Amino acid sequence: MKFEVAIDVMPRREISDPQGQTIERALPTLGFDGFESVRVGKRIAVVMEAETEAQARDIIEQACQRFLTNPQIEHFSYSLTVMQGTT
Amino acid sequence: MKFEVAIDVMPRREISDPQGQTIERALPTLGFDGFESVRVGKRIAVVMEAETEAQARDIIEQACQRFLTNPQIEHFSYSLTVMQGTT
Amino acid sequence: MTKPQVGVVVFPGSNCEQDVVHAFRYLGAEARYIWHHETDVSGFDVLVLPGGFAYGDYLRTGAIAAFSPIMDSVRAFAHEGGPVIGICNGFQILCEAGLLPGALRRNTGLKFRCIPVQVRVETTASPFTSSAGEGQVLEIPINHFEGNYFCDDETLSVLERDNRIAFRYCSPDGETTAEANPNGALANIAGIISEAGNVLGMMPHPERAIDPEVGGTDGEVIFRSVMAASSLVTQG
Amino acid sequence: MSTPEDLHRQLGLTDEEYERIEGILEREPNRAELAMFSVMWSEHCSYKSSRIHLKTLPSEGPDILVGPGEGAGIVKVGDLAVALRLESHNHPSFVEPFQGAATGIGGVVRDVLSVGARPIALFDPLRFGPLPVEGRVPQTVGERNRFLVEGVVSGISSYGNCIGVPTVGGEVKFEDCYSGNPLVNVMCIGVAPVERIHHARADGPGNKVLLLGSKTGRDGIGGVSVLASASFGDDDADKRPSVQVGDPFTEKLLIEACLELMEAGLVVGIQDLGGAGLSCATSESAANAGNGMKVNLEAVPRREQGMEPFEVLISESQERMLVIVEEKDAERALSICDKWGLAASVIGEVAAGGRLEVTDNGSIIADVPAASLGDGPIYDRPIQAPHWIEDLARQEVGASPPDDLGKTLLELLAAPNIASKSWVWEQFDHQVMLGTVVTPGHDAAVIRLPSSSERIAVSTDGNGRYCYLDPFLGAQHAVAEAYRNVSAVGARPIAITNCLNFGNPERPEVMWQFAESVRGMGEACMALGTPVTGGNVSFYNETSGSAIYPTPVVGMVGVMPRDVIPPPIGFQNEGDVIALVGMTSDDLGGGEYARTILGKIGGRVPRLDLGTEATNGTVVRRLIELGLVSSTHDCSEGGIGVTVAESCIAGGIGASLELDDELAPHVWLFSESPSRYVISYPESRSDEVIELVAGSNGHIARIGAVGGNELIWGPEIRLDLETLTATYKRSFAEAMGYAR
Ligand SMILES: Nc1ncnc2c1ncn2[C@@H]1O[C@H](COP(=O)(O)OP(=O)(O)O)[C@@H](O)[C@H]1O
Ligand SMILES: [Mg+2]
Repeated sequence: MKFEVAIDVMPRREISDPQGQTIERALPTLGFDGFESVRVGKRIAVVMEAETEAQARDIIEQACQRFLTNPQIEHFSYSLTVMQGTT
Repeated sequence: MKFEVAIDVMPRREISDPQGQTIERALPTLGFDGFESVRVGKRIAVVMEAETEAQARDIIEQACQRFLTNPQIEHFSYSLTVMQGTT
Repeated sequence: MTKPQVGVVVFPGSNCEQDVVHAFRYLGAEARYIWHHETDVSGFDVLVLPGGFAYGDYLRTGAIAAFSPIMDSVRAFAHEGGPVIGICNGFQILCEAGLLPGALRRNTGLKFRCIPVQVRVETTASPFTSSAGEGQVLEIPINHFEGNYFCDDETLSVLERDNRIAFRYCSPDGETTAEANPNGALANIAGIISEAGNVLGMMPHPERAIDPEVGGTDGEVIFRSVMAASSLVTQG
Repeated sequence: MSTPEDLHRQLGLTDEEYERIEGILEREPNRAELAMFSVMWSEHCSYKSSRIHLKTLPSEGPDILVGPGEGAGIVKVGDLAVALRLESHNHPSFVEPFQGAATGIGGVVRDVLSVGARPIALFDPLRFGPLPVEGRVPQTVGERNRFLVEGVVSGISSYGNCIGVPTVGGEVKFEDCYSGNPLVNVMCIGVAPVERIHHARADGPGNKVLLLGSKTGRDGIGGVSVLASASFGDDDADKRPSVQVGDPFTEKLLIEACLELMEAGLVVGIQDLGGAGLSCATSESAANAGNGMKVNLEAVPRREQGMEPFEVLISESQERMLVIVEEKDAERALSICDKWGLAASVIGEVAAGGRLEVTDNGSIIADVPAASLGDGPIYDRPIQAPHWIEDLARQEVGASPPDDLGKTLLELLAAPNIASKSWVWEQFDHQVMLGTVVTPGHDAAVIRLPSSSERIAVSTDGNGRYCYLDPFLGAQHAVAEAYRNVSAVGARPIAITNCLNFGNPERPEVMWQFAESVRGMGEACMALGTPVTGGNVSFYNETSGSAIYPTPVVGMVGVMPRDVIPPPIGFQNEGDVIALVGMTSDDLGGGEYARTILGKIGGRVPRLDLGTEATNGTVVRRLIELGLVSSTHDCSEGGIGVTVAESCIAGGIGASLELDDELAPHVWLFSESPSRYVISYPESRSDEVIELVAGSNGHIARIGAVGGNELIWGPEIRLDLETLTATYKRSFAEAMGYAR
């Protein structure tokens, strides 16, 4: 089966996010109001092949924990969808 | 009203994504199989205040088009949710 | 002859402004800093947006700086034909501000690179290269993480048709090979010129190749060209 | 749940230390005070185990303006003050290599800024466990080491490049012992007009205390989190980040804002916020001026809500500085910060009477004598020579020659310890500020100073393997090698700073290594006329009970007039004479040949005669001053073989070496006898050169001639330049997984 996975990697809340803070400060000076907080992370879009959804989830979680993110400073979440016509 | 907005900024499809390719190549050497394609973009998580949802969408779209993304190389999508207890 | 007056724009996070000022003064021009909050650029013959990390390069290189108050004045100055040079981060800012087409993306090697490279002068019909020879190979250092020039096919063909590619990365004997391309830039592009011909953006740092004590002198020809062009304007 | 009685122990304070605190306060300390004392009296902040040894280092001399004790040491160069500081960021870099190394740069830059100097150059002496190519450690360990190298180099690149301070030198060395404990040392050099040196002094009661830079978060307070868990429950502990994220953009603004404040004459005193954060900066600056300070914590801008007062007090959030200004100047100071887009606020004022009084919205959080926090305990810890020292020294290394000398030389040139580190320094902006006269890849970096007729030359050196075998001699070698590197570009060495990386000082063998190293370093500095302007001690570098090699790292500064031209390390002209200044003996012990080719760590560390070192250095500097030489290169790791090969590669020209009939070929080629330089000069200059060297009691011998496109030595070595160059220049990138 083929899956499309969207992984979101965000800086942990208690870790400072200088990039987000700088964008936050810039927005009002560009005329964009109302922004209270901005945090910047990564989005990783993956297409993968696995036997089952459970297996796909397992691989993604392991890859995130061991390679794609640094749990010391980031946390991740992901959503997974079966690609049509591939079952 | 307060909104939580998650903006996804991805490199445009026709443009090569060396970072994604590098991860794609590294995954099997680390024992992660089945990955067909990996693309890396940004996720921007925003908390904002606006009168209405329509206004919030308007601000986000403008901010994305004019500032948060560069349409020559990136495209964006976003999802918006009303934060509880703020109406 | 009065000395050409060079204005060097300083954004928060710029870090090559002193080097650019040094280089122009070394070549006999007057050079002064312009803080990005200022808006008055009268009296300057040339404006330079120097290298560095304006606003930390956060979000995208040049993205926040492109909105600085000074940029409207830079735009107006360029509109009236004044020569503008963006070096490295300055090039990125000019692209983000729409003064030059295209964008600079992360180097394909995914590494920051600080090395000398060769570039070939592709046109001498510009105020920035008039003193150089067509096809002349210059050795100038690069120093960037995002120097991978990109534009769409249509823009590329316009740039080529109108002779607006100023420099291409090349081998020491002038071949524009893939190995000579340090960052994956489209068509080995190292620098481009605006439609009106008076705005130059380039990734290599000519100011680092002017004072013989700390590098070669191959960058001189670019600054000398623009100084000559501006004194023509001044004497007008 | 801990009881209040053993809270101090969990905070790392001994019962005696706790009693002493009670004595000072004449009561029990409250939680915030306990937090402050525990951090300030930690090894890291108080130097309690090292102080009695460090005292013995020579720290005075005609060129020294400010010795140990300030944010950075300062030497006088012409009309300018040159500040130097070397620091470690070892543990954070092991946990998160990119951010650890990045914030290490940030910290050392603020140290230099705090004495009023503009940071102008960075160096990064690094030590890692072996890369996978060496096959010395299990594959997974090798890969982890490679990951660390990659991350540390990117972190330095990202931070240093962004703040616009060139990284112009450093080292990358590999030994098995650093696998569990890499060393990330970073050095910063700064420059200021002599009359504008600043001090960490809170003078003038009534003066305002400004905090500028980033907002304060719960950074770096992991060690005292027991305080919170004792009072608020354990789940709070994960709110404390164990890794700090650097913000080079704010650092750049901080540099410019502080320099503008100083230039405007608004700064009475200034101090960076490093270890122990506000606790340290406020108490130390107050105590240095014999004053006290009133601090209002509610005025400290915070990154997070709900921070406890003690957390604000000891937070080690990055990119912050404390500045003391007169009341009348406070507005102007704030507006300068505002211009640079930096958050700044008045958080208190200098007070007479010597007490540090901290309040939060009116309630008293801490009230202690300011001086007592910096006046921690001092220990004379037991020392004992390790039993294995003698066994290691007796090891036989290199009695029999290798089969193929040419192949051996290539193997050495490809070894990660020796191969060119261009893969590393090409990721560093080493040119910004247009001051880098001699770039990375040479013996020492040479930097020109703004509007000065002098230049400085700087090198960082250290040899952990030598120190493991003989800490006294090994530390002397570190000083001597730095002396040689600085001399090889024509500069007169004037001072050092250091970073002393060791294991657990509570272990007598480690303490012995430390004491011996300090003694060796002190004697060497005395003999070579390079006093110690300060330093940094990093203890507890061990994982699961096994310590790193004792690794003192030296950063040396030398001066040279602007009109002296540093010779290249590469051979220049066909036909030039190649000569060796200094003598070669059988010194394979502890060397790169023994380690890399024979796989042995052992033998006797080369003997070192400091008098000869000084003589040869002086001679080489004289040769350079007179313009007699075409090239100079110091001869160290890998011996004459490697040194001559490097000179061929750098110059793009071959050489033929003459045979030596006294030493076995491999000994002559790879011995690491100290105090040597490989130089080249035109035949026509021969008499002058020899006369000068001989007249100074130096030793010089012709060893070959420059020319051709091969490196030739007798019938045994014939290597073409292309092979040499490719091996030397590509091996490191390849070992890092980048085949180019
Ligand atoms: N981490 C690094 N950062 C910058 N430059 C480095 C680094 N490592 C090595 N270099 C450069 O390579 C040169 C050679 O390094 P090394 O072999 O340690 O020198 P030496 O043996 O002369 O002390 C150094 O002088 C330095 O300029
Ligand atoms: Mg050397």
